[in-house]
Amino acid sequence: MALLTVEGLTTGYGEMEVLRSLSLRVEPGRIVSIIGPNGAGKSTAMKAVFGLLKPWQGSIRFGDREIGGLSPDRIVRLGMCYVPQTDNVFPSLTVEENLDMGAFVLTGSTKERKERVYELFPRLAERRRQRAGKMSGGERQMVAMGRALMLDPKLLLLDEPSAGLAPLLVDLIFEKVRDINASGVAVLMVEQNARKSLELADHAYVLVGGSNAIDGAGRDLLGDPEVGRLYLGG
Amino acid sequence: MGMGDATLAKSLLLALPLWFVAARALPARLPWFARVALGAAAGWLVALAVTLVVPSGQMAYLVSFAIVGSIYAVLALGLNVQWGYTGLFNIGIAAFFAVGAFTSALVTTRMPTGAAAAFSQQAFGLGAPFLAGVLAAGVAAGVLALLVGGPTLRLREDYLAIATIGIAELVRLVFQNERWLANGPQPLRGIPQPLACLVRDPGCGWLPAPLAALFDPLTPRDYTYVYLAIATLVVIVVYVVLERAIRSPWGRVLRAVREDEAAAAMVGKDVARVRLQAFVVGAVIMGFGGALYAHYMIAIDYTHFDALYATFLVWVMLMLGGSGNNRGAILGAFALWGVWTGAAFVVDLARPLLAAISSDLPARGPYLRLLFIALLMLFILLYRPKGMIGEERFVSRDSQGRDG
Amino acid sequence: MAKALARRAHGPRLSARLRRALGSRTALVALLALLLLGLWLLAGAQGVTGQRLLSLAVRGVMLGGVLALGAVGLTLIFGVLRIPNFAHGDLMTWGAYLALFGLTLLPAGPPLAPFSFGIELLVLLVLAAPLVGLTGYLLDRLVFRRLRARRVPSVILAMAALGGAFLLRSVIYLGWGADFRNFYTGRPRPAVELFAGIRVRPDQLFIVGLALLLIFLLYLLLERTKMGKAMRATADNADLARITGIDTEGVIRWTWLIGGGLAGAGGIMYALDTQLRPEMGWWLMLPLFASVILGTIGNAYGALVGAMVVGLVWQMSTAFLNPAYGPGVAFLVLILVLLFRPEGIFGKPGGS
Amino acid sequence: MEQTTGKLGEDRTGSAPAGAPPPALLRVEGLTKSFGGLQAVNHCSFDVRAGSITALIGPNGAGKTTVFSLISGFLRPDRGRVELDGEDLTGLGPHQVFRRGLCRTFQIPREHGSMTVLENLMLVPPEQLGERFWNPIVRPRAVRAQERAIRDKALEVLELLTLSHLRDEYAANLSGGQKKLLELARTLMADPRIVLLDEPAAGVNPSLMARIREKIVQLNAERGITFLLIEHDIPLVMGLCDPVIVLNQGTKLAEGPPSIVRGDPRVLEAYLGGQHGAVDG
Repeated sequence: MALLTVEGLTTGYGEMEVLRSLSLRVEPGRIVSIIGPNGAGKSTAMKAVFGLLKPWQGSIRFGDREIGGLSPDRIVRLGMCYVPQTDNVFPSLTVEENLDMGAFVLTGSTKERKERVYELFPRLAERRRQRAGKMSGGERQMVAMGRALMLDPKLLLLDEPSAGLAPLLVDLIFEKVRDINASGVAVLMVEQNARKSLELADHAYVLVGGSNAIDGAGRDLLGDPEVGRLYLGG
Repeated sequence: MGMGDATLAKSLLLALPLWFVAARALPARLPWFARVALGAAAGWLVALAVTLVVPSGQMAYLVSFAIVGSIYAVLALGLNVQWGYTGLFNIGIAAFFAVGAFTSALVTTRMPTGAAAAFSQQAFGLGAPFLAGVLAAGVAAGVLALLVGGPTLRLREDYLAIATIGIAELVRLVFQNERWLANGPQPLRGIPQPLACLVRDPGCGWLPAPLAALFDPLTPRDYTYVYLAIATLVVIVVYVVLERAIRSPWGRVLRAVREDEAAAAMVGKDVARVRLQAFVVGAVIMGFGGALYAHYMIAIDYTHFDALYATFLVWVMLMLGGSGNNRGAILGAFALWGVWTGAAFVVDLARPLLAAISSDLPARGPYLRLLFIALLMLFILLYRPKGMIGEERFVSRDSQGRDG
Repeated sequence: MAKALARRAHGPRLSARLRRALGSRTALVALLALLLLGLWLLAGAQGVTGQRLLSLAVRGVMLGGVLALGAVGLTLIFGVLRIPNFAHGDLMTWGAYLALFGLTLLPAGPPLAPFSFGIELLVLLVLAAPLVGLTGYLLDRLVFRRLRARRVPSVILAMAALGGAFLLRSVIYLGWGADFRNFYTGRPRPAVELFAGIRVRPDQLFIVGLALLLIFLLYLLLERTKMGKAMRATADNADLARITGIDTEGVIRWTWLIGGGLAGAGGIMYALDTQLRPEMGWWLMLPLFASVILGTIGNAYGALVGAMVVGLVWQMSTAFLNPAYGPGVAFLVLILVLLFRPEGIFGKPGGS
Repeated sequence: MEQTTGKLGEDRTGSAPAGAPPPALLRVEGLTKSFGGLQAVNHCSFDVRAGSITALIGPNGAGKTTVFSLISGFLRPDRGRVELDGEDLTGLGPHQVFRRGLCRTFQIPREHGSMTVLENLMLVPPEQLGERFWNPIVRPRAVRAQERAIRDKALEVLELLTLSHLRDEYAANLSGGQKKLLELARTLMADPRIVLLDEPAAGVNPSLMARIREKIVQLNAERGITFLLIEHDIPLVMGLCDPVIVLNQGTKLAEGPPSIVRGDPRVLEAYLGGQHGAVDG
């Protein structure tokens, strides 16, 4: 059974409709990528899945539970975590405290989970006492991802994890996404870096104008000239 | 001198505000001169009826009620420019009110001489006429607003609130402690009453004989009628000027800045300057209110300008009437002042009940009013943020496309 | 050389650079130091002895301690809940009067020499401070929460706080009248020599000690407990806190309980050092906000530093100025900060 | 390169020989801005030719809107310089930039919803007599005369943009596309030299889009207004703009006529994600 099933989702801001009848699926343990030209509604789709926008129409199911209209803090408890594109760390908290916040809903010791995150991101282990606000963009992204992993989510939502990063760091971040996935977490990500994310994704959706244009295995889409055409508009 | 003669003079003095209200209330399709004439007639008839019917003791009470109501209306109109039209959170109204009052007092009184000089000190006393005092009050309050608004209006909005609390406190401290300035903790006395000659015996020399004869029956006890006419005239002038300004491009810019600062900047408006202008205009009006207060009280001291009476009540008045609406500001001022004074009667009636609860309570009964007003303010915020008549939606005067 | 010139041509305008330089943290700290030095020199020029100035400085630290109790709570509520809490001063007053009320119920014990108060005041401190916190939380439940749900701008919250302030004050007027009162009437409060001829009352030492203790406890709470970290996280970024799954309701509750509780304790201490008046807290509001803005909104340690600076400037100014102007001097500090560095000592330039 | 700015640049604008390429009206040099560790704009330099309709395109997060905000004074650059017709605009506030003839619009229209369409336009002209508090009272006639003149101009602009039927409608009640037109209309009230449009086509239906496009061409041809526009609708950009400037990672990646830019492999690479593409080919 699919982990996440979105069917016929329509939503937007105020009166402006951004998503039109969007449908997508994420199977357990897979990496799914959403790509598409600017303004296609990629980030909006992510926000709607995570309950930051109320769906106007359509359904969002997590496992067998309908989550359309649930608030983000409820969704977090069901095992879905979200890493926003910007402002995704608590700058005045240390790395370690940022991770603690990720585990806020848990009671009891979180030491083991923290160690697992540090294992995944050794760089954070070195800087665990440093304030997140003083870190570079790439390190912040790792802090944010690490914090989301503290809950052992079944599904991790990443909104443009590579945005604004230097090329070397982009590679590093994508490597981390692969590692996270290898530990059994399904990933749904929105990326502007289509090529990189297609290399990584098991399955990808190309969004144009708020609806699905094409989808397929990441590798297949990589060679598909249609994708480039959708970006630069014929 | 018979009673009837005084009635005529009193009713004429009362007719002024009623005339204005009646002329405004008449349908707009009547030509303006008809409205003025009909309004004058209606206003005077009502005034005459009231003076004849209401016993003079109660009448005196009503008149002084209306004077204070008018002073509060001026303050509320000033606050409406700042908050209602521009969104500036000024919780130091007391500062501009006090500066206005003391400035007008200093400008119009004379330096104490002889024995009085030993008890009463003041920095200067120009003995200037009332109008000069009012103007000076406005200027002084405006300059103060410039000094406070300059550094704070470009910052986030709550900083202005903090700075205005600060200036209100500083102004109070200065008038409390600086004896040389305005007699310090002791009241500054002898503030002249404008047009007092109307009720005094030799009469006003400059008045034409028939008019002088008309006012002749008035005694010094009737002075409040004269002052009510002056106070309501100030309210009317401020109201008319503000209505005109608010419907002009000035008001348009104010509304634009309040609604969306970035969009106003996008079309080239200097947001900080517009705000400062509105803040100063509001403060000038509050200064006028202060002058009006000083000449009514005759003696003033720093305790008159505390945050409760001079700031908090004004806020509740504007919110009750409806911010962003000049008529609402005036209505709110009179309504709340009515509630405030009316509550005194209720508290009086409840005295035995209060005494039954605690022997201290009857003496503190008046504070029940404060409790009530504070609850009223929270109630308005939570359940009726638009106040009694709400914000007025209008377009500036020449912005209607139809007749273009 | 040519390159350097060209670079200069590319740089921001002189006025902008000047503003940036004046707005730096160093400049603000230097400015405050200059202000203190200026006060010192001015006092010296008026023939005030060094000993008296030192003694004023010690008193300034004590006043700073009381202010810090209020300012720390105010900055937490400001930072975490975005409420410019104009009722904070009155919450301090409320604490003092609650303690006064308790004194009429509890049997008065002998003074704990050398202090002027008995054990009962300490008991009341422990009882009244949380009650003040609860009052704040109640106000939040009844008023602020509904306004938040309507997503009103922060000025409306400020206005509601103003209403809350007058509500509290009316209750105090009704309960105790407008007169000045003391916790203990007629008890001698002799001063003792601290060092080098500097004399203070033991009560004042107690106040500083308690303030430091409470702030240390707050430090432990903010740095060591999960709820404390969650409060800091919410102050950093409330939206992110929500989507991370932080219990925002709990954060709100604890912020009020702690902020209000500290205010209550501060009010009791202030009343112990001076007197009880229904307006006492209202007049403290300006120094409190000056401390908070100087120390950067939302930064509890900044508020402590700010309160100390304000307390020092306030006391030092009394060397040559009518002591009544203390709060007015706080206004001067506030205006200086707003003019040169509105984000405060610990803030990031450009951040609100 | 760096040394050629100061005097030399001015000379160039002052005495351009006939036949030479038209001078740059807007010049952006080394613009840099970062937000909390994130470099939004990074040593970005480009020129906008007087009389051109220039497009600024690039993938999401390339820094286009930030560049607009830096040029129009809504943000202060960390470094760099903006010049309009040789005059330094760096560090000026938005209203000062506006008065020098540079207007911008926002991606999401920022109309004044509680004012009518006509009022929205009448708000725009700078230095209005009636904007000073005392003038409506002291000089009512002069104010009214000026108001009428401004209203006539506003009605003319509305006519031009075929919005006349909406003049007394509250701006909040307009459709998304109409709001975009209103934004354009507002800039026209100021007789701008250059207009910066942030995504004029976003959220606009095709027929209205055709009209906006037609108006841009017309204003450019008839009134000589220079346009710089951010747009995601690539076909629109290709048909309307010349040259096209491509931004990526906060800096200029490519510039040229649309057909050439479109064929540039680096551009496709930027859109599809390979910042490497630009570096290692």
